[in-house]
Parts: sequence; structure tokens; C-alpha cells
Amino acid sequence: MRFERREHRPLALIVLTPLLAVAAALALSGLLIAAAGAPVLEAYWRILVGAFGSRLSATETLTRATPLMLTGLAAAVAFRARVWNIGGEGQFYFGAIATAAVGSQLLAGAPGYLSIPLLLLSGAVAGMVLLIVPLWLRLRFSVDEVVTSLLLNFVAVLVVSMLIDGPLKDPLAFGWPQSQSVADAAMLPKLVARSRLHWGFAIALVLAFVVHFVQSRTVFGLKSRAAGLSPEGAVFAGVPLARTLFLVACLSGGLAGLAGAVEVLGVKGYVTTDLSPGFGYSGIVVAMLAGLHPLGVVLAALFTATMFVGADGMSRALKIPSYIADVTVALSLITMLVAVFFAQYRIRR
Amino acid sequence: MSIVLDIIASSGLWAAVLRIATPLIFGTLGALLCERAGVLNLGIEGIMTFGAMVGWLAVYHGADLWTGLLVAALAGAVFGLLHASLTVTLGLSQHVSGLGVTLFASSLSYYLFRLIVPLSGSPPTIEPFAPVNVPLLADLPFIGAVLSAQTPPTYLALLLALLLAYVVFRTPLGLAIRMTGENPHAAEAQGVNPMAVRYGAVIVGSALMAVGGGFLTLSAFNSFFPTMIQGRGWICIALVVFASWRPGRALFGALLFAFFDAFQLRLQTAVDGVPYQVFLMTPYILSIVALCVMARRARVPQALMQPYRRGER
Amino acid sequence: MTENVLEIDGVSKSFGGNKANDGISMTLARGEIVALLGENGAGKTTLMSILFGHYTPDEGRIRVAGADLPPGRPRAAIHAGIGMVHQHFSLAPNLTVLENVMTGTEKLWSLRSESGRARAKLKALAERFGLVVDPDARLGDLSVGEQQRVEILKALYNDARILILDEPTAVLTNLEAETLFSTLKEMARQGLSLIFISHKLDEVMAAADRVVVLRGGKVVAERRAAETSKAELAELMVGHRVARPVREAHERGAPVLEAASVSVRIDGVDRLKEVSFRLHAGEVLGIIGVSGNGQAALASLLSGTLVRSAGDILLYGEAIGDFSVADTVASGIGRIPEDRTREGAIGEMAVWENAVLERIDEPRFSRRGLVDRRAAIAFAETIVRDFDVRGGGARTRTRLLSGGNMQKLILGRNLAERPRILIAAQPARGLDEGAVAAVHARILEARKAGTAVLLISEDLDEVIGLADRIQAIVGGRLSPPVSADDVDARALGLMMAGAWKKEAA
Amino acid sequence: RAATPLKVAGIHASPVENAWNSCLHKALQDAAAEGAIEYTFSEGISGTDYPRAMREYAEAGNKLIIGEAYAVEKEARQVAADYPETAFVLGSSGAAAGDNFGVFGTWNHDGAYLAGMLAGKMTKSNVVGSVGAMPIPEVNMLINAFAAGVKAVNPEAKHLVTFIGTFFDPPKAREAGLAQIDAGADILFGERIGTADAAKERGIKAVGSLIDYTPRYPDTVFANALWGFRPILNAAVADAAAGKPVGKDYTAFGLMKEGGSDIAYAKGVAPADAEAAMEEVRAKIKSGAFEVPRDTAEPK
Ligand SMILES: Nc1ncnc2c1ncn2[C@@H]1O[C@H](COP(=O)(O)OP(=O)(O)OP(=O)(O)O)[C@@H](O)[C@H]1O
Ligand SMILES: Nc1ncnc2c1ncn2[C@@H]1O[C@H](COP(=O)(O)OP(=O)(O)OP(=O)(O)O)[C@@H](O)[C@H]1O
Ligand SMILES: [Mg+2]
Ligand SMILES: [Mg+2]
Repeated sequence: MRFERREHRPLALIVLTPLLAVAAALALSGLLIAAAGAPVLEAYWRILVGAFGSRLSATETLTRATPLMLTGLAAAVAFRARVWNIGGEGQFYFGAIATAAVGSQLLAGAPGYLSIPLLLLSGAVAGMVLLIVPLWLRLRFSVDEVVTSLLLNFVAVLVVSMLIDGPLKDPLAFGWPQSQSVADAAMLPKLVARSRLHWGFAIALVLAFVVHFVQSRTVFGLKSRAAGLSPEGAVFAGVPLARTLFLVACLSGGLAGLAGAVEVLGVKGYVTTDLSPGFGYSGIVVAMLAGLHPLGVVLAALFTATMFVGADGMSRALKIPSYIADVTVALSLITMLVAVFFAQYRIRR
Repeated sequence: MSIVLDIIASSGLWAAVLRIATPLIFGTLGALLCERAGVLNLGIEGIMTFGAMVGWLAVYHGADLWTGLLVAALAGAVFGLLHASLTVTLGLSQHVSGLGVTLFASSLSYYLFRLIVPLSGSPPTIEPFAPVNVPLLADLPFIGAVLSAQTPPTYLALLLALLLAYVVFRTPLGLAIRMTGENPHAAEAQGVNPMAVRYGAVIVGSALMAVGGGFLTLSAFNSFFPTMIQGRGWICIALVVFASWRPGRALFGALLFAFFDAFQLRLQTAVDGVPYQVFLMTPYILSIVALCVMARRARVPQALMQPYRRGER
Repeated sequence: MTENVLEIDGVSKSFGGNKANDGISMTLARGEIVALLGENGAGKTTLMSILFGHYTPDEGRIRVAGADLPPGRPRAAIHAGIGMVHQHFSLAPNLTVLENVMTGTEKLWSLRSESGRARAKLKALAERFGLVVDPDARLGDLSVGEQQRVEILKALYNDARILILDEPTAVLTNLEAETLFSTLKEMARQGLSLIFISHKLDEVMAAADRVVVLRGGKVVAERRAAETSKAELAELMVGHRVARPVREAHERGAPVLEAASVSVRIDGVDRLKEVSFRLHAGEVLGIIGVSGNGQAALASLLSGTLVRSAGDILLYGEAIGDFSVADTVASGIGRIPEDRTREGAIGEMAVWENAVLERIDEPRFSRRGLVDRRAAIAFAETIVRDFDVRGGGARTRTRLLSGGNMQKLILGRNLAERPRILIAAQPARGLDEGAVAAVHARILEARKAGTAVLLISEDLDEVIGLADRIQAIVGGRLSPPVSADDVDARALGLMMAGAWKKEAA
Repeated sequence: RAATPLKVAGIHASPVENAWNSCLHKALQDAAAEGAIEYTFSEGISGTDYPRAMREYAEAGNKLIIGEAYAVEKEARQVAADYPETAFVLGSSGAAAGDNFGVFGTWNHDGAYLAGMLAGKMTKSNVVGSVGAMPIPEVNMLINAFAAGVKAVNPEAKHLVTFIGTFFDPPKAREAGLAQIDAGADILFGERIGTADAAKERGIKAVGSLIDYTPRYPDTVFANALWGFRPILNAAVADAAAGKPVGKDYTAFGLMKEGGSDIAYAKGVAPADAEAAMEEVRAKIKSGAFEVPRDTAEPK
């Protein structure tokens, strides 16, 4: 058995494969739901209701999709230039802690129109810094960045843990390791009142279009793709390799850092070491599901958030172990990856 | 200073080093085997979790301890099969597939555990492996005291490191594995089936990872707790790099990391000051440094993370 | 000839809609050397890959010594005594020579590698065929020629009776190629049968007993080498008469590019030492040299990707400082890199993107950082039309073009701009006879139009055919120029060996 | 009593294996078994998802929501403000808010002090040790109380403290315990599960915390600083069922004085005079005549 790349993809295939993937994932998690003694069909209905059935669930789904969109964009931007940034999680935390630090120390008294942009920027910069390190190691020592950026995730979380246990510790948190809060004025306004949905969602959406535009229409987009696809070819064509990859790293790390900043300013107000349930890692999967296309990232993030929020709500409605939510998401990610593959390849004997 | 020397001179420290290192040795050897064949297996954290859960569950339901480890290994092999299908047959991106396997294996182990063992009160226990005395070794002065605190899986881990080093560097199979990791096209041109080698390496490697997880519930402790792997799998990924893909150095790396941990636990009772996070960071930073020093010599398996598809150019 | 050791019978194979092999039948006798000839993309490598089991044929059978060979299994091919030296070497740079050779030769599950015995066998083979290499050297540390020896040893080690060599000389110097062919003839004398693929008709005429010509996936002709000619083979390959264009006498212009005692030092190694030359408008200056003597460094220096450590460069009579890729493009220097797939074009990008990438910052292709796609695509379409790039349009992925067409694209994007200077490194390497003729014609056209061409090549026939004056590069030093009309291949061979140095001393 | 049992939801940030969560979980399960409440729960809920779980349970008609606010103090209060009809009673380091957001702390330090009194008399090496997760206030208070109990009866005794830096790593807690034994400790106070396994392996005695570990380690754990969540739960359920505001601090219901926490110990393990002295203090605590010092500073 062999696989052969399809040069032409029929529309039916593009529409059908993702649907089949979702169906397969639901069928598999249906087995597990049945094993818990719950009614499977009702569970499917509950997943839908849990994700979109009410104002609460719909806004929650969008809220949870927000950081995924940003970390997904971060991965997509980097991967397109063949910068294998697996460090989104660490960059997320760096962005978050920088935001909390600047927001609680330097800009505590500033008005929102001033502090919000500055805080978003500081989050992005912190994310950049953490990706520039592995990129520099790659350019200087030709060390593969997959492993270094992965390892820096753990270093980053430990640094955050050290900071919120030390200089940034909130004295009002009764000794709990958590950072001081940013001022209320610096929090992102809500998009929908009495919900958690905040302006970060709109920011992420706009950025997806911006990234799409940058990649498809600008000279930088062209050069970064060239640098990623073939460093030698790019250098020969006069693309400044180090500078281009550096900018890609800034964009990618910046987006992941921004995800952290937005999560702090939109939802939490402060940082703990459990701020992210793996947003950085999920972002990578989201980006791959999207075929690295920035607008696809929006859809993939919404899909991932829908599956999680829906299945999580379902677990509560049907009183089955809440871990089913993660299982369902994992299954749908795996089946979706397989589906994307079969949309691109055909089987030959 | 004398406190530090006292700690280092105590056999208790070195006994702890071996115990802490054991799951890391299994995990690192497993990851190393996968990577030598050219497959990065980030599924390790989830595979270790599943191994810890299912191994314990088997023993809880009456199997003996060795059967428990075997069950863990088989479950690990199944997840290895999944990872291999995704990355070898389909050639999907290895890091994405690995992250997917980790998410799947860990959440599935929590879910199944909760279905099978509903909780009330403290989690149920099994009777774990007990330390054994190996006749001649136990009589050695310092080493005897260190070894007699160890359970059989620790001896297994040490032997496995030697065995893997032998297989990788001294047997035709090992050469086929290395060639597959360096250049699968060349392996195929020599009549080695790189797909089969990758499948085998990922399946066996994943089984070893799961045994590492099983050690945690069958020897290091006697119950399963969700989330109890606590990043040990990621440390193994770092250790493989630190070890420059050599089993002997992997053993050394795991022991070194365990030494930091055991030392830190002892130093805390004697002095305070350094935040514990610094100790936890050490293995990651050391791995990055090791990578920078080695990269010039380019000993990374050249086909690592590159899918191999027959007949594609 | 005696019995056939190999029979290929009606083999077909298609990729997508593209029929790479179409009902091919051929035979090989014991002790025979057959040359397989054909344009780029004719299906030669595909056929050999089927023979060796890398690909499974859609139709057809292969028999070795009368027995059917199971399809799609390299292992079976090796057992049947087939050995293959691949077009792109299949070796592992991080392993030793011995390890590269031994892989797969022992029972996979045996408890020990018999490396002692293997070393002895390798040594015996190396002596028997004159293929000496250090078994314990790390493969990545060997030269290209040595690596090829390892590839051949690998096949012989498996007791190959039939040896397939896919473009074995593409990366070798003339001297290395000669040595190789004498080794191959010795092997044939000892009873091995050989198939080799080559685009170099001289080699084919000199080494082969029989020639099989493929075109469009079909066998179009079979000839005994003794009964054919280079011209006939070229015509059979391409389907019409081909003749390499001839250089016409022509007045040269003023000097446009001069180097005075230029040195390049990288990581403490002198790649170029006090190199001097003077390039005139309307002439072709050929730089010949054996691989590893600094040709690549010279090309990179003049293409703007290397920096000199000493010496002066005068461009249009003016001294210039450091010299980036953007500067070269802006000052009218066209560049053809020696490796078209690594440097010349980016396979995964569209043809139009490759056409404009080096000029993307010019206002006609971009404004305020935004790409003007329409202008870029129009530019690419002109190149495709004017330079006869076949196999796709401006939006095709460049990887899908054949080597010859990719080279035409690279030539086109440089020559369409009427450059004042053209730096051409190995412009015809790996191309089939038809493509070579096309490339040469373009270069001579540019010369006629007044372009100064620096031709860096290892192919002496090419240099003699195109260059007005010739200099040799040896150990990073450049010989004084000689007029192409005064020398023959033998004299050039001496130059490349450094004979001029003794005269100078 | 209401005819239909009150609908109560538990939201556990950790898996319910975690001793603290298991206290809540067990109390809620028991109450449900007795028919006092109807109980449903979610576990392993990350900080990001916690507020949603609160809202979903509130919208699903649960009247009382039990859980922990530590990682989401701010948001939890926001949720409560958005759902005034639902009562929220959460473990928290902060203050109660409004009518429907009540809090409770985990104060089982009385039992720890009493266990310390036994341990202080039992130690032969004059070294005891405590293994905790992280130096957070409630853990500090507990360990400090144990140390104070030891000191009260044996001023010479040395007290070792190790934090393992995580809530979920029993094998590591065991290693920390072994390290303390290597450093001379012969009685271990295990704030974290795993500590007693070290004691068991080396044949020394250990003290448990929160729940009764004696059945799990019969010959090892001789005393436990119990914390009963049931009194807090009962009070909260009563308030919620009666429609009374729950916006208050329920910590006191967990105190020994109120019958919430206590010491459970195996008689005859400690010397008889030690037991007698301890019982005397125990009675004084219950009567309010003695108050165990509450010290939340990081123990030394
Ligand atoms: N794996 C593949 N997938 C798709 N197409 C292929 C593949 N291999 C070969 N082809 C196509 O089949 C045709 C024959 O290719 P092949 O490599 O056999 O040519 P060749 O005669 O060896 O050419 P060259 O002289 O350039 O080496 C070409 O059109 C090529 O693009
Ligand atoms: N990075 C390096 N460090 C040290 N020596 C080098 C390095 N790169 C090349 N060399 C050596 O410098 C010499 C000149 O190399 P260069 O590549 O310029 O020659 P070349 O004739 O163009 O080679 P080729 O035709 O094979 O590309 C060779 O002996 C080569 O082995
Ligand atoms: Mg070919
Ligand atoms: Mg050269």
C-alpha cells in the first residue's frame, strides 16, 4: 500500500473528510460514554447544547477559542517559515507574566486606553524573547529548535513559578503563589455583558486576517516562506536569512505571548502556574488542522473549543467523569489529522 | 560545605538516586529507541500515564506485579502502534501526532480509571515491589547498602541500558535501526524495510515508556493518582538529547538528574535558600547546553522527524 | 554474447497521470555493459528503481537468470544479485564506511555483528577492484568520489552480479570518471553485467557495449555502441537533430569586471588565494578546475553570497566594497548557481515567485512592502514564453518542472533583464543533450549582445565550445589566461593539474 | 426538612484522589447516601474552565455549589454576583462576598498540634520531620502547629521540613520522607500522601493529615490530624435549604471546638503519660480553654 499526493482535490472530498472525522471521533467517544452507562445519543445532543445551546455556552466556546486562535496563529506563522516553534506554551506564560508584571508594577495607575495597548505589547515582546533564544541557537550553533523550544516551555513555567513565589507574589493572596493583579482599568472590556467573552476574541480574529494578508500579499511574507522552504535558495536570491527568520520568530513568539497577555487582561487579571490548560500545545495541533492557513486557524480553534466546551458540559449534564471532554478533543484531533491527510493523498496498492 | 559532603557520602542519597532514576531510565531508553529510528515520540508523557494506570489496575485486580508491568508494556505498545500508524504509515508531523497521543493517552487513563475505580476516601492500594538483596552484591561495603534498597525493576532498568547499548551498537538489528534514523532511503536500498524498523522501534520504545510509568505505581508508590507523571516524560525527551542518543549516556543523564533531585530533597532539610524551581530547571538547561556543544558534530539522527514515504521524491 | 542474466518485459509505471515507463522491454547479457540513455524525465531512474524494487510496476515482469523477481522488494532484488548505485547517493553521513556497507547484510536477529569478517571482505573487494577507502572513516568526511566508491562497494559486498549505476559521473571529474570506467570494464571482464545511465555521449561511446535509448517512457532505439555515433544517439534521444551551437568570432569590448589579488578565507581555510582576472564585455571567460579547488567559492563571491578577505574588485572600472546579493542584482550581474535545486530555485514555490524573488524589492514588483502579483506573474509569463520553459505556467509549483526546464527558468530570469555580466556556474550539469544545446545557445546569444560571461565549469568540452579565454583554478589560485583557440583538452587537463605553477616558479 | 433533597454540585480543581478534595467528596457522597442532598460533581477542572463549570451548574438548577476558589478568587465572586439565586460555598483564602458567596478554610491544625505532642514524646532520635506540598498558608499553619506540639512536650527536638513543590507526586513525597529518615527523623508528619510509605518502608511511625490514614498504613500511621468537612457542609446545606444567606465564613465549623476536626490515634502506641497529657490539652481545646497558635509563616 502506498499513498500518492493528489494534485487536484474534489470539493466533495474537502467537505466530506472533516465531517467523517468528527463522526469517527464521536463514534469512538460514544463507546466510552456508553461504557459509563450514559445514553449516547443524548450525549451527542448535550455536546451541541453545551457548546452553543445558550448564551452562556456560546460565549464560553468563543472565550476558550480566543487563546487557541492566537497560539494557533503563532504556530502557523512559524511552521510556514519552517521555524519549528514547539514553545508556544512557554511563550504564552512569558507573555502572561510580563503583562502581569508591567500591569501591576509600572502601569498600575494608567488609564485603559494607554495601559491596554502597552500591556498587550509587553506580553508580545516577552513571547518574542523566548522564541528568539532557540532561533539564535539554531542560527549560531545549528541546534534544532524543536527540542530547544520544547525544553524552554518547562524552563518558562518554572521561571513564572519562581516569580510568583518571589518578587511578583501577591501579598493579598494569603501566601498562595499567584502574581499581583493588573489594575481593573487595564482589563479588556467585555464583548457581551455578563459573560466572559472579551475584546481579545475580536483582536484574535482581526489578527488572523492581518496574518493572512501579511503572508499572502507582502514582501515579508514571500521572503519568510522562501527562507523556510530553502535557506540556501533564499540566501542566493538575496533574502537576508537571519533577519527574516528573526522577524518570523518575533511574529510567532509575539502572537503566542499576546495569547498570554490577552488571557490575563481578558479573563484572569493575574497569573498562576495553571493559567494555561496546554493552550500552547493545542495551538500547534490547531495550526496543523488548519493546514497552516491563518483563516483556517480560526475555524480549527473554534472546532477545538467547541468539542471541549461541548463535551465538558455534556459530562456535567450526564454525570459522567469530566475527563471525557479531553478524551473527545484528543480523539477528534487525531481523526481530523487523519482526515486532512486523506484529503491530500490517495491510496495506491 | 561539610553538610554537602555528608549528604554525598551517605548511602541513602545514592539509593534514592537509583530509585528516582528508574522511571527516567525506562522512559529515556524508550524515547531513545524511537528517535534512533527517526521518530520523535512526544506521546511519552501520556504513554507513561497510561502505563502507570493500567499496570496498577491489573495488579489491583489480582495479577502479580510482573504481570502488571507486562500489561503496562502491552498498553504502551498499543499507543506506540497508534503513533507509528500516524507518523510512519501516514507520515503525519511527528510532534503534532505525539502531542495528540499524549492528550489521548492521559485523558483516557483518567477516564477509564474513574469508571473502574469510583473513589470514596483515599485511593486503593496494592502491595508494591519490595527491595531485594542480590546475594554477592549486597555484601559489598557501600554499594551493598545502596543496592539492597532497590526493587527488581531498578535492576531491570540498569540491565536494559546495557542491553540497549549492545543492541544499538553491536548487532545487525541496531545497525538497521541507526541507518533508518540516519537515512531511511539508504536502509531500504540495502534491503532493510524502514517502515518495519520504525514500527518496531516505536512500539518497543513506547512499551518501555509505559513500563517507566508502571514503576511509579508498582514500586515507587502503591496507588494511581491522575496527573502523577508530573512531567517525567518531558524530562526523558530532554535526557535523550543530553545523552546524544547513546544508551550509556542516557543512563548517566538519568542518574545525574535523579542525583539533583535526591540531593535537593536532602539539602532542603539541611539548609534553605535556593528556590526549588532552580533545581527543577537544571536538566532542561543542561540539555540545551549539551545540544549546543554537540550540534557542531551533528550527531543528531539525520532523518529524525522526517517522514519516509516509499516512492516519493 | 551468451545467456541473458536479466530480462525486463513490458514494464509500465505511472505517477498520477504521468506515464513514466510505458511497456519497456530490454535484456542484459552476462559480462555486458549497457548504457541507458534519454532526456531528463525520460524514465530512466524510474525503470531502474522498479528493477531494484523501490517502485512496484503497474504492469510487466522482471526475470533474473530465468527466475521471476518479486516486484517492489529491494531485498529480493539484492538476493537475486542486483546492486544499485543511486543517482542521489543513499548513504548515511553519520555512520562509518563499514557500517554503511554492512547494513542489511546480516541476519537481522543475529546476536552479534561480525564486523571483523566484514572488514576483511571489504578489504579484499577494495583490492580486487581498486576501490580503496578507509573502512572506519565517517562517511560524511569523505569526498564525493570516495563516497561513490562506497556506493559501489556496497553493491559488490552483496555479491551483485548485475550492477546498476544511475548517472555515476554526474558529480565526478574527468579523471575520476576515467578511473571509474576502467574499474567497470574490469568488472565486466570478471563476469559482472552492468547498466549505467549517463547524459555524456563520450562516456557512452567509450564504455558501453550496447545502448538503449528511452524517450517519453518508451524504448525508442537499441544500438551496438560500435555501430552508432554520438550524433545519431543525440537525435534518437531528443527526437530531432541536435547540434551544439558554435561560437562565432566576435569583437570583445571593454573590461567590466576585474579582480586583483582577491582572497577568501572561511573558518581559517583559504578558499581563494590572490585570484586575479579581467572579464570583458562580449566575451566568455572560462574557469576550469577540479572539484574542491575553489570554483564554488569564486562563484559565490561574485554572486554576492561570500565576502572577500583581501584584494580589490573593480566593477565597470570602479572599485567596490562589500558586495551583497542585492548589489549584484542591482548592478546588472546575472547569476546561475551551480546547484539549481538547492540555490537556483525553491521547489515548493511557484514559478512566478522564483522568477521575481531576487528582484522583489524593486518598485515594479512591490510597493510599500506589498507584492504586485500581477506585474510579477506577467514577468514570469514572458520568461516562460521567451525561454521555452515547458511543463507548466507561471503558477506551477517549480518542483514539478524537469531539471532542464528549471534551468531554462533560471537562465531566463537572468537573461531577460539583459545583464551586463553573467556568472554561470556549471550551467549544463545533469542536463540532457537537447537541454545542453539550448542553454549553450542562450549563453552565446548573450555574449553576442555584449554580455560579459564568466563560465565556471568542470566540463572541458563545454568550456572549449563556449569560452574565448580560459583560466584554471587549482588550490584556490588562478592560472594566467590562455586563448581557447590555442588549446585542446589535453592541455587544459595539464592546466587543471597545476602545470602552469611550475612554469611560473 | 425539605421533602426533596437539595441539589448540590461539587467542582474539584484537582482529581478527587487529592486528600483535601476527597474530604469534600466523601462528605458530599455520604450526605447524598443519607438522602440529605442530591450530589453531582466535576473534577480536574482547570482554572480556565472553573468559572464555566460554576455557571453551568448554577444554570442547571443546583442550589448549592461546593468547591475551591484558590486559583480563581476574583472570577468566582463575579460568578456568584451573576447568579444570586445560587449559593456558593468555596474553599478560599479570601473573605465572603455578598449574600451567596461563602468561604471556608481548612483548619485542622488542632489535631496536628495534638499529634505533635504524642510525636514529641515518642521520638528517640529527637528528630521529627514534615513533608508538605508548597509553603502556602494552610499547609504552613498545619506544619507549624505540629512543630509547636512537638516543642511543647520536647523543647530539645529537632524538626525537619521538606516541600516537594507539587500537590500531585506521591512517589516524590515518599522520597522526601526517606530523605528525612536518612537525616535522622524517626517520626514523619505527612501533609502529602506518600510520606507514610517512607515511614512504613523503614519501620518508623507517621502522622497523617486530613483523613484517617491508619487503615491504609495500620502499623505505621498512629495518629491523624483529621479534618471533617461534614459540619461545614451541614451548615451550608441548612442555610441554603432555608433560603438564608450563605455569604459568611464557615471555617469555624471545621474547628475542633465545633466538632469539625479532631485527632484520631491508635491507643497504646505512644507512652501512656504522653497520651494523658495530650488528652488533657484536647479537652481544653474543645472547651475553648486553650487555643493552638495559628502561624501561617513558612516553617523553618
Ligand atoms: N516519485 C515520483 N512521483 C511523481 N513523479 C515521478 C516520480 N518519480 C519520477 N516521476 C516522474 O516520472 C518521469 C520520469 O522520471 P525519472 O526520474 O525516471 O527520469 P530520468 O530519466 O531519470 O531523468 P533524469 O535524467 O533527469 O534523471 C518524470 O516526469 C518525473 O517527474
Ligand atoms: N567550511 C569549510 N571549512 C574548511 N574547509 C572547507 C570548508 N568548505 C570547503 N572547504 C574546503 O576548501 C576547499 C575549496 O572548496 P570549494 O567548495 O570552494 O571548492 P570547489 O571547487 O568549488 O568545490 P565543488 O566544486 O565540489 O563545489 C576544498 O578543499 C574544501 O574541502
Ligand atoms: Mg534520473
Ligand atoms: Mg566546483
